[in-house]
Amino acid sequence: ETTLNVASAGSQNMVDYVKTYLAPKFEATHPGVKVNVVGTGPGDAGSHKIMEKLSAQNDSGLAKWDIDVAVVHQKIGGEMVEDGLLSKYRSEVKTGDMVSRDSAKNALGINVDGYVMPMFHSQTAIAYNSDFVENPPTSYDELVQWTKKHPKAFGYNGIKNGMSGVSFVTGWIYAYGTDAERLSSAPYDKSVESTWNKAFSELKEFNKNITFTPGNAGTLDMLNRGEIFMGPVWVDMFYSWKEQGKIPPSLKLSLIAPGMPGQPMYYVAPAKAAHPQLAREFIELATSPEVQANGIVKQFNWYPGIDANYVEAKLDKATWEKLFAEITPSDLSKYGKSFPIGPYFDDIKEGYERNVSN
Amino acid sequence: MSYPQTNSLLAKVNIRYLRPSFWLQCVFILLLALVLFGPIMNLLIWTVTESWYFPHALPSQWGFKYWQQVFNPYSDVSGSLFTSLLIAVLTVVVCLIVSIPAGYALSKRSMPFRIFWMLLFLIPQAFPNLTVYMNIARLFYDFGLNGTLLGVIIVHSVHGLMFSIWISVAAFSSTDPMLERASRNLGAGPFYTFFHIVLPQAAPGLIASSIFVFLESLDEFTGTFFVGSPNITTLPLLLYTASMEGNYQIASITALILLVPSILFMVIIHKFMKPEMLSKLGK
Amino acid sequence: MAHLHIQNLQAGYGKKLILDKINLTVEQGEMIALLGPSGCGKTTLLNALCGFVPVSGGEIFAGSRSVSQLPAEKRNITMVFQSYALWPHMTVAQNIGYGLKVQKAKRAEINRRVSELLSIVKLEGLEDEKVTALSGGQRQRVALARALAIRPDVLVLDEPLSNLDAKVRLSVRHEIKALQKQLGFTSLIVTHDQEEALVMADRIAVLNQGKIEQIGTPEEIYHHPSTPFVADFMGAENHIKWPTHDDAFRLNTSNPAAELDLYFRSENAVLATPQAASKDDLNAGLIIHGHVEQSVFFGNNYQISVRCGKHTIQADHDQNLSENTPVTLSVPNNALHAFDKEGKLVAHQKNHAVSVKSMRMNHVC
Amino acid sequence: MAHLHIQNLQAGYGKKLILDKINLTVEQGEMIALLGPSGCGKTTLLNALCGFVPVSGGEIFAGSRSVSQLPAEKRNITMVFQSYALWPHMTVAQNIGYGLKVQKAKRAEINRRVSELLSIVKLEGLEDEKVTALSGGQRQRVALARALAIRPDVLVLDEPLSNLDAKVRLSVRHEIKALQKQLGFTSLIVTHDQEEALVMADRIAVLNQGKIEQIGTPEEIYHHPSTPFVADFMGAENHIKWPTHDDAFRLNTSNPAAELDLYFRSENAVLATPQAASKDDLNAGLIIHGHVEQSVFFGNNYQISVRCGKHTIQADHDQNLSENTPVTLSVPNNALHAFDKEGKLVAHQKNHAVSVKSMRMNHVC
Amino acid sequence: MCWLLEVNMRQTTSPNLLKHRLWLIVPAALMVGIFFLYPLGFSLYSAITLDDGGFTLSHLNKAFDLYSKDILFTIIIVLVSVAILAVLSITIAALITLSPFRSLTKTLGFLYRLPLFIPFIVTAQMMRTFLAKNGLMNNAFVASGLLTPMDTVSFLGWSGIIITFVWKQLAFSTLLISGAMAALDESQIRAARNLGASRLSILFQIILPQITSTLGVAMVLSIVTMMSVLSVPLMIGTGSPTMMTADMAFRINSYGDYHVANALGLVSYCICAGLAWFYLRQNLKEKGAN
Ligand SMILES: Nc1ncnc2c1ncn2[C@@H]1O[C@H](COP(=O)(O)OP(=O)(O)OP(=O)(O)O)[C@@H](O)[C@H]1O
Ligand SMILES: Nc1ncnc2c1ncn2[C@@H]1O[C@H](COP(=O)(O)OP(=O)(O)OP(=O)(O)O)[C@@H](O)[C@H]1O
Ligand SMILES: [Mg+2]
Ligand SMILES: [Mg+2]
Repeated sequence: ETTLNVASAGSQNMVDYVKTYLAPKFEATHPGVKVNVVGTGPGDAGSHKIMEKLSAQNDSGLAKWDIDVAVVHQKIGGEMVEDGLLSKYRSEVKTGDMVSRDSAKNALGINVDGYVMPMFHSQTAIAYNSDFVENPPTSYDELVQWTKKHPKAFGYNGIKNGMSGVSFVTGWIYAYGTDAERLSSAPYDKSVESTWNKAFSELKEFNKNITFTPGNAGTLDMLNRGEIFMGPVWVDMFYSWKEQGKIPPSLKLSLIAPGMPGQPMYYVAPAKAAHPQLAREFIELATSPEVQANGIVKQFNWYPGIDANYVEAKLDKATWEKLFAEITPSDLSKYGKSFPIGPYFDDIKEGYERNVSN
Repeated sequence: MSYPQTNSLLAKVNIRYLRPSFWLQCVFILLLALVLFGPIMNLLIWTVTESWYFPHALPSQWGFKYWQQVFNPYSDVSGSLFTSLLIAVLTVVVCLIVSIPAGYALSKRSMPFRIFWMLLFLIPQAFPNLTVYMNIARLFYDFGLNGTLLGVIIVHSVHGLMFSIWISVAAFSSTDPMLERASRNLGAGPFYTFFHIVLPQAAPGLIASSIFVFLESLDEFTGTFFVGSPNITTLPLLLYTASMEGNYQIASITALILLVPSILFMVIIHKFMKPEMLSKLGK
Repeated sequence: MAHLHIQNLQAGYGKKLILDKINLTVEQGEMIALLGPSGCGKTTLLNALCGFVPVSGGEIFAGSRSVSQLPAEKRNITMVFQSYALWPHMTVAQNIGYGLKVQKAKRAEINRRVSELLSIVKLEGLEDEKVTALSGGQRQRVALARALAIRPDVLVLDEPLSNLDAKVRLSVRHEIKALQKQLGFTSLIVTHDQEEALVMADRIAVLNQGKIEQIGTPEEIYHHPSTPFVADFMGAENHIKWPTHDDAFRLNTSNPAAELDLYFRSENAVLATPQAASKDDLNAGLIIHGHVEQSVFFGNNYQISVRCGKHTIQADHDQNLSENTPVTLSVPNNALHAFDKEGKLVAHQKNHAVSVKSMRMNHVC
Repeated sequence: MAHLHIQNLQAGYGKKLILDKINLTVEQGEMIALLGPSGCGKTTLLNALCGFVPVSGGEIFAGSRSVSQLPAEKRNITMVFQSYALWPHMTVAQNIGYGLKVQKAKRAEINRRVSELLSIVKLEGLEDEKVTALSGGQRQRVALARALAIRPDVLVLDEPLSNLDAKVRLSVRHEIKALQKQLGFTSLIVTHDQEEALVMADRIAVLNQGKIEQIGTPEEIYHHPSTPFVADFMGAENHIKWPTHDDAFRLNTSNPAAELDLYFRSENAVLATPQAASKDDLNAGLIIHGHVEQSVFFGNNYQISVRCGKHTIQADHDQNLSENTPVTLSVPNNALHAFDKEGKLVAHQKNHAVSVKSMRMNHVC
Repeated sequence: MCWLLEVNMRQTTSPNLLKHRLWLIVPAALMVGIFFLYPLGFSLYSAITLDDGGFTLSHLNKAFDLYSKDILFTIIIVLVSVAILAVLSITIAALITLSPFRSLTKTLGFLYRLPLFIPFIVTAQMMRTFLAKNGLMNNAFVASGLLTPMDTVSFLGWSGIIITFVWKQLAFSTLLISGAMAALDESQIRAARNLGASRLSILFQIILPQITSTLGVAMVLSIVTMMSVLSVPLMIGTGSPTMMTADMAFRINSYGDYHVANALGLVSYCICAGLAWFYLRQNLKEKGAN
């Protein structure tokens, strides 16, 4: 019996999805193959572990590595490509050309074309409790005003406790520093950073009126428990929690101007996977329109990883609409940004550490 | 001369229990109980919660939905529980084997560089190992230890060594050297003396150290991932993901499952330990 | 079975030297008692013999074998510890049988021996008790039994009887002595009971501040102490610094001006009341006049404290005397231990004190 | 200062009852000695008094205050522990001064008292030593000084002198007694040294298996033991079951057929050698013919073991006798403790044994 | 490398090795040496070198520059936790040893061990929902009328971290400390009570001085454990300042910057080793005096 090892970063839902939805499907079509799924923990940390494990194997010169397929965050995906840990497989899978998003080619400024297939796309947005907030802010400016009126009712998790906070801060820089388009494309210019001082000092001011939450899930949790009424969350996580009844139906989403970043999760195949062929077949299955439609969209309300047109065709209208019930497609296309390229991203985080939290 | 008769049992009981210190201590214990039980209650509630949101003081929906999720056929809970236990027990064994001699030697004042040794064994715990595990993993790939039970046990043992050595040093230091003398005097060699006299004296401390090593091992996640996965899956791996991500139900249920062997471990210790040894362990 | 020979032994704790140039030979089958004040180094000496205190100089021979550098378990010198050093995790029987178990004796043999010893030390029925549940005296007996169990060649005992009651002490004392005679083990016993030392030991060594002051048979030590310390320690607790410049004292001596330290026992001080007063005994070396200060019942006699000037003298008497009775004390010459200023023995006579005592009786009746 | 009254006291460990219906009153300023074999419950009794062993029945009164339900620290009954129980982390001075520190005495006052006590127990100069560096006897003296420091109302001492050497023991014994008289504290002392009990105590209580067998003044206990146990325990170690059906024994009694247990002391057995043989003493209650088995030097006399049939009798004698010398022993009527089968005293005479002894002397000289 | 040094020592000082029973330590030392120190060497190396291998202190500088506040915060949190821990566990152990009420001490003896077997991550997770503003604790207070919903405060943040650390480590340190207390000779306590000492002064003057070394072990081990836990600051802590472990994780996960992370690790080890050294020296002094 062959074992296909799949390592998945990200939330428990994702691990469960791979484990209980994808794996049985794959095993059904591949008799004699067992899919072994390992969850490595949520957030960048989970992805990082996968990368470190692979580079350890790379460094010790192993001929065959013990991970065949991995699910990683965008940023780490880029780094793995840079480090030569991945195989360029997209052209070898049938679903390879169904990908249309830019994020499949460019991960924070690194060219990952061919190395990755998005599993789904995720987006940060502001969640609010509609019972208490009637007119949610539609832009960062309005949000700042709102927090002045409702001190401590907005909460986010800083930048060290999860990506939703980082996204919020990135959005802040997009709004008050440099616009998203400039930061999301090469070439990198070190001097740009120096123009953000005002943005950071305003953020520091802003931080006085808000509540800090413990992590991505912490924000949702505090929203759920009525401790805050508004906060940045990952859309996919938001929907999963809502689906499971872990947050009240009164929580709604709003994507504010000038926009907040989002990112995909990538399916990647390590360069020296023990079962490269099976790995490709697995990814092929995972990115097939059927699976994307029934698994990603229908089950979890996540934005599909492949081109929406392929997926929409496989779904009834109601299900498809549900995906855009709170954030309209137009909002999404207007305000759904990508993360800045690596060096700018680091500048933002380090600037925050230096100027805001220190 | 006549003496007041206060022989009635009731009177005695009253004298004892009317003292303010009794009530003071009762209150302290009650408070402690609340502090200790509160979070545990919280954990228990979460295991049977289906949804719980503001402004409900208690879950708005109770149920066993998440139990089914934990015990679904794809997540091999019992298997990984067994692996976790096996690893924990073997880790305890390894730690005891290396730390008993070391602890004994270090308990002697005459040991050269005693402080140096003690600090050495502190390192695996004191140096945040996040950054080290990558190098360990690389080393283990070289040794072919990755993905093996042995590799995981080694990582856990190194990690637990601090507890086992430091506590056994304390345990051995508190044994009475006269008892050792008496045994040597009757013709027993150092080894015989060690096993028949010193070790039983230090046993309570050693058992305490095993408990901590056991727990460390059950708690360990990062090392297991780097060295063990994907071949070796332990329960904390599951727990870690769920917990970090705010999936309270799954985390609580997993925690509850993890508590079962821990409590069993405690019960076994109770059973096989002589009572006066346990009294040293502290009641 | 071997004799024990200690040569120029030096030992101590750290840099603190406790024992200095100890020379002592215990013949095969002999029992020597070590007597000495508390803290003089008796326990330290035994520890050095057993290998628990490092020897910093000199040699120890058991037979012809030098053992001073051997590890404790190879020395074959068994000790009864002053603090018992029983193993709290074992029962009484396990404690006693341990030495045999070490020797890999058969279980039945161990059991037999253990119950034999339990009956010797009168602890029958307690074999399955934990030693922590025993009384002080019971513990001491267990410690004794444990050391006796392996029939050691050289046995050293550190105050083995100090916590036993009179009755058991007599029988255990007797038992040790009998065993020692029977098995002929060489042994060294530390005791602070003078009677115990006299009865049990073939010879007595008196230790003072880490040095041996005198070695000799019980009779020698008792009757012919060679230093003031030994005299005092062996019960000659009455001490007079001569000359006293006091008319109440009279000393028959060839050189009345010499400065002397006089020691004598209360039992040798013959006490005469005015009623019973006779002419002064010619034998008497020292004659003292005084008044009864206190009279204490001692069982077979009374101990009378006699006040003479600034001295208080103890004397034994067969009757209770009321306070302030005027009395005359006379100490025969041969019961008087006189030392010069350097602590050297002066004019000592070889007659045994016992005969002196019987003479005293003549006066009394 | 208060008297101590123990009423129907019952105490034990867990379900094991050690003390049963103890009744004892220690008058104010009185010192009572508790004598009893090892394991009879002496320490347990003291522990019950101090509040360390729960009282399961009966009452303890210090003065008119019932203390049996008070916590230990409120009882004001201070104890000198058998195992010293010194605090190893403190120096000698700190150990001794602790009780005063607890009472919030001034530092200077504490220092003064500590040095006073150090000189009493002869430990001057050791105040800054850790107690772990002391010898056994030194530790015991520290323990004693610690208990004396706070001038307790009731002092209980658990074998306070057992580890001291003869010399120090005498002086500490004397010191305790003097202090007790001076300060007038009520005290209870456990000892297994009969002489100590006789000398120190105003009254003696003999304990056997958790029960008090006899209470009385030293003279009463010594001369008139009321049970075979007390007779035996107080040194009448020669025991003969009458009738012996042996011609070597002769008993002058009105009823020679009665079954009796006879006890007498070695010091009361008058020993006559054939040379010195005179006609049988009329006073003699018991006459025994036998042979010398062993003769042991005892300091002021020899203890002779005499073999008569299946009995071995101990007798004191002033001379050493060689083995197998035929001898005649006679025990005066008034030194013979005779008990019937129920352990009841029979035909006891009130003369003091001491006078008997002086009679013996007549024979000798 | 340390373990090399150690092997060296074995060759050059073999009589010493036998005499002082150094060989008894060798297996443990080798284990730590090969399986931790050696890989750690790479980490330490990266803390003080540039990517191209040149020596530098810039990583350490950066660590202090960016995270000095967090380092201080970590030290304070750990010291405060350990102080509370010491007080609480001594109180519990003392009650168990000294309380005259057997039934109470039995209950207490059972109670305090409850958290012993609950892993850190579970504790953190429990506390996150328990201590929150509308968590079970505040809800219970509100329900029982002790607080109004307006007065509730969230303990997430520094206080929550301390509470969680204390809650989790309490069983551990109490177990060690009450064990040491139980091992003391009963008659020593009796002797003190006998002289009229109250239970409190017995605790401070008789018991505590004799268990300082155990107390020290318990506290050092607790400090080290707290310093190395990641889940608690991540789940209970909110934003800044935060514990050093969180910074390290952030440094790696977010920047892939092992240099500064390792520099922080070095700082963290130095803090632990400093505290441990303080204890060990104290301990050695004490023993030397005996
Ligand atoms: N472990 C030790 N460290 C330092 N000094 C010690 C140690 N043990 C004993 N001493 C000192 O050595 C001296 C001799 O002690 P030792 O125990 O040999 O006396 P001892 O003759 O047995 O007295 P005792 O009759 O009271 O038992 C004493 O002054 C004591 O203070
Ligand atoms: N902690 C205990 N638990 C159970 N039994 C005990 C305990 N301590 C003593 N005993 C038992 O109680 C009885 C009386 O003991 P105790 O210590 O009072 O004797 P003692 O008269 O002081 O003897 P000694 O003269 O030998 O000190 C003994 O039989 C002993 O075995
Ligand atoms: Mg001694
Ligand atoms: Mg006793």
